[in-house]
Amino acid sequence: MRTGAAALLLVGVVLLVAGVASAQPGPGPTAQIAVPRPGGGVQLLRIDGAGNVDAVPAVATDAPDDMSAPAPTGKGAAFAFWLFSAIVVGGAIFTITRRNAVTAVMSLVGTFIGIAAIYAMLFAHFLAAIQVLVYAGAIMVLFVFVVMLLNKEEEEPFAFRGVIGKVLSLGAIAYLGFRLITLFWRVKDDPTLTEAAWQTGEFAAYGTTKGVGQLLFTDYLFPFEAVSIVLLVAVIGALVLAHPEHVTAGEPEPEPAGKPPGAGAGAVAGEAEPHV
Amino acid sequence: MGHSWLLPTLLALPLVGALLLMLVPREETTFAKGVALVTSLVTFVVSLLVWKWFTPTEAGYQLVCNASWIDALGVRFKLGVDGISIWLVLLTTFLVPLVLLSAWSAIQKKVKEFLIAFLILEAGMLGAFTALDLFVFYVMWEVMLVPMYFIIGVWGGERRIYASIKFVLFTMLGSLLMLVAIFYVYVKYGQTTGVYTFDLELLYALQLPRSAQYYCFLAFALAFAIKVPLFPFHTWLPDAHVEAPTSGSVILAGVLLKFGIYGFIRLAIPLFPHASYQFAPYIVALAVIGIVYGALVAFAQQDVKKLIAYSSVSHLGFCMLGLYAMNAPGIEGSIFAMVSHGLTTSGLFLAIGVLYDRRHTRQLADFGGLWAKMPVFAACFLIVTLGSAGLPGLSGFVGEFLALLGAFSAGDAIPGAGIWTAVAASGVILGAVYLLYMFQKVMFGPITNDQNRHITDMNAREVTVFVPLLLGIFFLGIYPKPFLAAMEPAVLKFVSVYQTKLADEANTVHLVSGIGPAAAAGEPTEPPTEPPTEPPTEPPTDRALRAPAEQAAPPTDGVLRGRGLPAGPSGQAGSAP
Amino acid sequence: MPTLATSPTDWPLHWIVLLPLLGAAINLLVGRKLARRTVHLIACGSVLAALLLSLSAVVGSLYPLWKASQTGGAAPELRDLFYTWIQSGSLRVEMAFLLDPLSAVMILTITFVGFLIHVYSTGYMAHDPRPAAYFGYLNLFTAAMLLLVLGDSLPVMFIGWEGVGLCSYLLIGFWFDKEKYANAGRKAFIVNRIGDFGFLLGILLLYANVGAVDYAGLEASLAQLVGANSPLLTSYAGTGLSLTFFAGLFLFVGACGKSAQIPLYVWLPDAMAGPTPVSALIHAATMVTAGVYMVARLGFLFLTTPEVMMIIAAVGATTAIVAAVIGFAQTDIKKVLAYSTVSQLGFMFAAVGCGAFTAGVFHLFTHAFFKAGLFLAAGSVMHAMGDRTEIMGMGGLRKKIPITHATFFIYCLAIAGVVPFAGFFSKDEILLGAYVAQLPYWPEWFGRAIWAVLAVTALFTAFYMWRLYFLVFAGESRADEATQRQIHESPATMTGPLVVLAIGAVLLGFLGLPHIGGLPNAFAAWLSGTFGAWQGTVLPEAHASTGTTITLMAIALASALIGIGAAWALYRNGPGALVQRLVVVLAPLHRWVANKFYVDELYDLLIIRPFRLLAKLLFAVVDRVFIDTLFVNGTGWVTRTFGRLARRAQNGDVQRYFVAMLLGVVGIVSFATCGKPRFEATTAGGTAMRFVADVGAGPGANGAKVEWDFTGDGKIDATGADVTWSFPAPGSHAVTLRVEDGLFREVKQLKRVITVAAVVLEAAAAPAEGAVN
Amino acid sequence: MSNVLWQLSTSHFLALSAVLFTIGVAGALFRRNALIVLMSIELMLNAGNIAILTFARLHHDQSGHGLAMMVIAVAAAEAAVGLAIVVAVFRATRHVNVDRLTALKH
Repeated sequence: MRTGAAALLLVGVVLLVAGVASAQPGPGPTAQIAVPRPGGGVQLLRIDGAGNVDAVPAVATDAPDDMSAPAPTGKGAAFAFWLFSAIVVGGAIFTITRRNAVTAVMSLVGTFIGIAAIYAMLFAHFLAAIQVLVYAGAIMVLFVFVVMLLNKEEEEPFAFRGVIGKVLSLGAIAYLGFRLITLFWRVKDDPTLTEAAWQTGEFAAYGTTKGVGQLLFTDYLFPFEAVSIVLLVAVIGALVLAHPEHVTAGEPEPEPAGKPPGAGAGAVAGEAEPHV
Repeated sequence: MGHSWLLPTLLALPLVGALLLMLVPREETTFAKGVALVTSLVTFVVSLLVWKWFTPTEAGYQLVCNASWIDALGVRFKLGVDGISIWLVLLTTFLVPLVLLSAWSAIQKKVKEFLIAFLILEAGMLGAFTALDLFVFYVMWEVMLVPMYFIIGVWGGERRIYASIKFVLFTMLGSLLMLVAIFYVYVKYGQTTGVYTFDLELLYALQLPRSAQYYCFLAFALAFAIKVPLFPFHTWLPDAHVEAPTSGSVILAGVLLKFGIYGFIRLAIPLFPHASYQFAPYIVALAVIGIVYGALVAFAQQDVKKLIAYSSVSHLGFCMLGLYAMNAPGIEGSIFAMVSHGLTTSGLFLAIGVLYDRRHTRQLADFGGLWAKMPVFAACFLIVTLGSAGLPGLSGFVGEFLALLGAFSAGDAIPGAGIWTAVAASGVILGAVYLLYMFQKVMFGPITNDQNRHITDMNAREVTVFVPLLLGIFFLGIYPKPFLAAMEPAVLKFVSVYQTKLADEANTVHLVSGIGPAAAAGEPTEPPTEPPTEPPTEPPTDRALRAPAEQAAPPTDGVLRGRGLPAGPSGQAGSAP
Repeated sequence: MPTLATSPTDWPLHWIVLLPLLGAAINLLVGRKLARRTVHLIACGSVLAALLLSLSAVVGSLYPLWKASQTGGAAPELRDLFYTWIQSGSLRVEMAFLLDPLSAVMILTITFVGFLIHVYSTGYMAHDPRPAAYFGYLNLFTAAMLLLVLGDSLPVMFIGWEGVGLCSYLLIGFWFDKEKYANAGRKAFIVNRIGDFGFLLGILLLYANVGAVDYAGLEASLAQLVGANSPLLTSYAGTGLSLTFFAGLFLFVGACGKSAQIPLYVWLPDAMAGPTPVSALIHAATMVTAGVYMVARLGFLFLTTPEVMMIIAAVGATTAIVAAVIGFAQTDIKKVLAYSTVSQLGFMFAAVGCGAFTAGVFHLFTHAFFKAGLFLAAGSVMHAMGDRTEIMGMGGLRKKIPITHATFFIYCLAIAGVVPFAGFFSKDEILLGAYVAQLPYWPEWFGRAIWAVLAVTALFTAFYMWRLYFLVFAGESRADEATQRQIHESPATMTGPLVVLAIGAVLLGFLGLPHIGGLPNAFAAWLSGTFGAWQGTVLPEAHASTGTTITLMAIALASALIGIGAAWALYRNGPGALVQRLVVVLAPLHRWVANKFYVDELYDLLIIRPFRLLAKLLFAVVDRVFIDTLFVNGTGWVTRTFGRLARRAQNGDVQRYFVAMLLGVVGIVSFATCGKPRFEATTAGGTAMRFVADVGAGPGANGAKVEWDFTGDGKIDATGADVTWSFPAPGSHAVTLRVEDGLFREVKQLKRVITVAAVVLEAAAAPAEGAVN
Repeated sequence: MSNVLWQLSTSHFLALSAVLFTIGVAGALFRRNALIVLMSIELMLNAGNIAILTFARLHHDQSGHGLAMMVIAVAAAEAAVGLAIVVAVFRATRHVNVDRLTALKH
C-alpha cells in the first residue's frame, strides 16, 4: 500500500518539474497565458455520419482560421491534463498490481475520478457528473461490497499458466498500444479541443445536461429505452444468480492434485452463509 | 401449349399419396402398402396421359407449366418435357409401382415410413426430370437425396450407415459445387441482360468466356460424374447397392444413376459447350476406362449385388461414350441405353431380391444349380441377364449398338474415336464374361448347398413384377422405332444448340443469337420478370476467374480445334445417302 | 401352304422366320404343361411349315426369276420389308429380308436338315425330363439361323448371329447339372462373343465410312468408291491399307469365332458336351457354316482386298490340316467328328478365300448332309452303346446295327471323297478352285500351295474317317459283356433321317459336276444369280483346261483311296500291332496330337488366368485401396485429426480465450491501417500512359491526397487518382506514387519502374487516334 | 519536445485512452482474481469512453455523449451480472481464481 502511494507522488512531481523546466520560449510566441489568436475566426467543419466533409459557412468571424497553425492554449489546460492523466494511469496500474483487492478497488475509484476530470476538460460536463455519480459512486460501491464479501488473501496474484500464451499476448499488447498511439498521434489535430472557442450559438449547450438530454430524448430515444431494459434484465439476472437457494451445489471444481476433493465439498457445506 | 396442369399433377400425386399414408395408422401395413401401390399406379396412368399428349415430332419443350415461385430471385416453377426426358419420366413411373409390389414382403419394420420415403423420392425424381428451371432442378435434386439416404440408412444391411453417409457425402460434394456454378451463371446472365432468372431456356443463350466455362463445366461435370458414376468417383455405388434393400437398389440403379447423364445432356453441355468440347477427350477416356474397369472388377466379385453394381458402372460408361459422340445416333443410343439399363438392371436386382428373400444371402458361393428347382425364375433371370449383356433382339443391344456406332463415326467430337470405341466394344465381350459367370454360378451346376434343395419357385406376386419388365425388354429390343422417333427432334435441337454455341468464338460474356425460346418462336425475348431492386455485387469469384484467362491461354492441345461444324456423314440429319 | 403369287418385292419371307419362332415361343412358355407328343408335334411341325414355305418361295417365285435372269433378266431376288427396326439420325436399319439363290440354298439346307434332325431328336431325347425346353431352344435356333441367312443387312444378320450363339450356349449346357457341360456352354458363348466383337467393329467401320449397312447399299457405295478410287480404299487413316482390308479383317474375325477357325476354334470340340442332334444341327450343318455364308454374301467387299482373301485362304488351309492331324489321335467318337468339321470348314474357307465362292458353298451344302448324317449315326451308335463315346471300347458293330452301319459307310465314302459320292465333287471343285486361284497381288505359287495343303488334308481326312469306321464297326467288339448284350438298333425315328441323309450324300454330288465334256454344273449356274455380278472377274474356272481338271480329279481320288487303304491296314480289326509300334515310335508326337497341341492349356495360361488375376488385382488395389481408403476414408480421417487438434486448444482457460480475442483485434487494426497503395499503367496511345491509382476502401481513402512523380526529380508532377502522362521517349521510366491517408495523415509511397511500349515509334508516326485496348 | 508537453491536441487524449486500454488488457490477462479481471474490463470500457468523447469533441457532435451514456449503462449492467457470477462461483468453489475455473471446457 505504501509503496504504491509513494510511486504515484513521485510520478506527479516528475511531471511538474518537466513542465516547468521546459517552459523555455518555444518556437511559438512567448509564454504568456492569454495570446491573441492570429487572424481570428474559425473555419468550422461538420462531418456527418457518412464521412463526407462539407464546410459549414463560416461563423461570423472576420477571416477563415488557418487550421494548420497551432493556436496556443493556456498552459493550465495542459498542466491539468498531465496531472489527471497521471492520476488515471497511476490508479489503473495500481488496480492491476495490488495484491489486496480493497486497495485495487480504491485505486480504481481514484482512476474514475481522474477520468471524470478528463471528461470535464473535453467539455463533457454531464458525462463527468455521470461518471462520478454512476461509475465511482454506484459501480465501485458494488465492487467494494463484493470485495468485502470475498476478502480472501491471495497467495500469488499473477497467473502464469500457459506462459507462452501470455508472452505472446504481451507482445501483442505492446504492439497494440504502440500501434494505437502512433495512429492516434497522427489524427487530425483540432487546437480548439479544450477551448470553448466554438462553444457559441447552436453549440452553446454542447456537453451540458441540457444538450445531451435533448439529444437523448429526441434522436436516441429508442436506444435509451433499450438500455433501460438491458439494465432491468441485468438486475434480475444478478438477483437470480446471487440468490442462495438457486445456487445448485455445482459439483466442486476438481481441486489441483493433492487436495482431496472431499475436503473442498465439506468446506462449502460446512460454512454455508447464513441466509441473507 | 396446352395441358400445363398435367406435369404439376404428376408431381403432386406421389406427395398426396405420402400425405394420405401419414394418416394411415402404423400397424395397418397392408393397407398402407395398398395405398402406396395405388398412388404409384395412378401416377403411372397420368404419365401415360403425358405420353399421349406428347407430340413426338416437335422439338421444343411440351406441356410446359410456368408458374411464378420466388419472384424476388426470378425463380419460376417451370416444368416441361421434351424428347430427351419423356422416356425417363415414363421409366420412373413404370418402375416405382413394380418396386413397391416387389417390396411387399421384403420390408417388415417401419413399413409406413418406407412407403412415404419412396413416394417422396418418386416426386423428387419426376420433378428433377421435368424441371426447366435451374433452381427447381437443384431443389428436386436435393429432395431426391434425402429419402434415398433414409431408405439405405434405415432399411439397409449391416454396414448401412457407412454406405448411406458415403452416398450422401459423395452426392452432396458434387451438388454443392454445382450450386456455386448455378449462381455464377445466374449472376452473369443477370448482369448481361438485366433480367435475373433461372429459366433454362433463357440461360441456354448465355455464352461465358472460356476460363469461366471451364470452371463452371468442371463443377457441373463433377456433380454429374459422381452420379453417373464415372470411373474414379464410383466407389460409393457398390457400397450403396450392397447395403440398400432390394427396392432401394432397384430405384437407385434404375433411375437415380440416370440423373448423371441427364444432367450432362440437359445442363452441363448446352450451358458450356466450349468447355465440354475441350474436356470431351478426358471424359470419353474415363467413360471407356469405366466400361472396361467396371466389367473386370465385376468379374472379381463374390457378392452378387456388388457384381451388378459394377456392371452398372460399365453400362453407363457406354451411355457417356454415346453422349459425347455429339451426333444423333450416339445421343439417342445413350438415352435408349439408359432406359434399357433401367429395365435390365432393375430386373437383375429384383431377381437378386427374390433369391435374398429366400436365402438371405448374396454370396455367389451359396447358390448353384437353382435352374432345376426354380425354372420360371431361371427363365426370367436368363432373359434379364442376356438383356443386360446386350444380346441383339433385347433392349440392351439397341442402346449399345447405337452408342458405339455414334461414337465410332464422331471423329471430330472425340479425337481418336475409333480406338476408344474399339476398346469400349470389348466391353461387349467382358459383359458376357461376368454376366454368364454369375448366371452359371447361380443357376447351373449341381445343387451343392442343401438349403437350395427345397427352394421354392417365384410366387404370383413376383411373377407379376417380372412380366412387365420382360415385356419392356423384348418390346424395346424388337421394335425400338417409336422410342427413337420420339427422341429424334429433341436430340437434333440439342446438337444444333451445342454447335451454334460452339461456333460462336467470342471469348466474352454475351448472348448467342438464335438460341432459346425466342429463336424457336421468333419473337424478341421480353424479360419475364422485373429485375430485383439492385443487382447483387460482383461475386469475388469472378475477378479471380477472369484473372487467369489473361495469362494462361486456354489449354487447347496445340492445334486449335476446327471451328467448322463437326462434319462426318452422320453429323446432321439427312446428310447421309 | 399355297404359293403366294405376290410381287417379288413384297414376298412374306418373314413368315419363314416367324414360324419356328412361334413354335419356340409355344414350347418355351407353355411347353412344360403339354404332353411330350404335342411338344414334338409343335416343334417338328413348325420347321416343316418353314421348309414348305421356303420351298414354295424358292421353287414358286425365285426359280422363274432365275430362269429369266439366265436369259439376261435382272438378278433373281425376293425382298420383304417387315418393318423399320432402328431409325436414328441418318442411320436407318430395316427388319428386311432378301431371298436370292445363295440364301435359297442356305434356307433349304437349314430347314431340310433341321427338320430331319428334329425328327431324329424326338427319338434320341425320348426319355429326357425337359423336352419342352430342348425343342423350344432347337426351334429358336432354327428361327435365328433363318433370320441370319435371310437378313438383308448386317445388323439383322448380327441379330441372327448372336441368336444362334445364345441357342448354342443353351443347348450345349442343356444338361446343366454337370459343371463341365455348363463350362463348355459358357466357353462357346464367350468365344463366339469375341467373334461378334470383331463382326460389330466391322459393321461400325463400314457404316462410319461408307454410310450404309445393308448389302445392296454397301455394294453400291463400294462400287462407287472403287470407281472414284477414293483415298479410303488406297490408304484408310494413313495406314497404307484399304478400308475394306480392315472391315474385311474384322468381319473375318467374326466368321472365325462363329465357324471355329484358328485361333477361335477351341470351343467346338468342347461343344460336343451337348446332345448329339444339337451337335449335328448346330456344330455341323448350320451354325458353323454361318461364317462361310457371311464371307460368300460379302464377297464383293472381300474381293476389293486380295490381302484379306489371302489371309482367309491361309487360315482355312492351316485349320484344315491342323484339325485333320489332331483327328488322328482322338479316341472320342464325337471329338473325331468335331475336328473333322473344323477341318472341312477349313476347306470351305480356303475355297472362299481363293475366290471359289461357288465351290465353297457347294461343299457347305454337301457337307451339311454327310456331316449331319455322321453325327446322327454317331448318336445312334452311342444310343446303342449306352451313351458311351469311347471308340476304343467299341468295335464289331457291323452286324449288330446294320442300318446305322450302312449309312455310316456311305457317309465315310462321301467325306473321304470317293467318286460317285457328294464329297468327291464338292471337294474336287475346291481343289480345282484353289489350284487355279490367281487374285491381284497374289504370288503365283500361293494358289498351288493352298491346293497342295488341301490335297494332303483330303488324304488325312480319308484316313482318320476310315480309322473311325474300322474301330467302331470292324473287328470284334471290345466292349464288356453287359453292353454287348444290350446293343440294339435305334428306332425308326432315328434311322429314317439317317437313310434320307445317306441318299442326299449319294445324289447331291451330281448337282455340281465338273466342267469337263459339257457336263452341266447346275449348282454353279444356280449360284451365278448371286455371284454372277462379281464372279466373272475372279474365277477363271471355265478356262481351266480339261486336262488339268481330270488330273486333279485323279489325284483327289487316289489320295482318298490311299487314305482308306492305310486306315484299313492299321485298324482293320481294332488297333493292330502295327499301330502299337507306331504309337511307341512316335510317342512324343502322339502325346502332342492327343492333347490337341495343348492349345486349351495355352489359352488358359495366356488369357484366362491373367484375366482373373487382373480382375482381382484391379478390385483389390485400385478400387479398395486407391480410391476408397486413400480418397474417401482419407478425407474422413483428415477432418477427424484436425477436429481433435482444435479441441485441444479449447481448454477452458478464460484468459486463453481472451488472448485469442486480442490477437484478433490486433490483426484487424494492423490490417486496416497498413494497406499499400497500388497503381496500374495502361498505354493511352503513342508514348502517353494512363495511370490509375488504387487507394483501397478504408475510412481514410476518401480524403486521401494522391501525388505522382513521373520525371524522378522528386517534384510532384501530377495529382489525382486517374492521370494520363506522356513520356518524352519510350523505354523504362521510374514512377513514384505518394498517397496521404485522409484520416490518419499516414503517407505511403510506392516506386515502380514501368516500360513504355517500345512499338511506340510508328504509332507516333501514325495519326495518334489511339487504339485504346 | 516542449510543444508536445504543452500543446494539447486530440492525440493526447487518444494516447491516454490507448494507454488506459493497454493497462486494462494487461490486468485482465495477468491477474488470477476474477474481481480484478472485472475491474480491468471496467478500465477498458472507460478507455473506450475517453476516445469516444475526444472524437465527439473533435467533430463537435454530441451524439458521442449519448453513446458514452449507453456505454456506462451497459458497463454497469455488465459489472452487476459479473459480480453476481463471481459471488455464485465463490459460494460454489470458495475461490475465484480464474485459471482454475475451467469447468466449461467440456
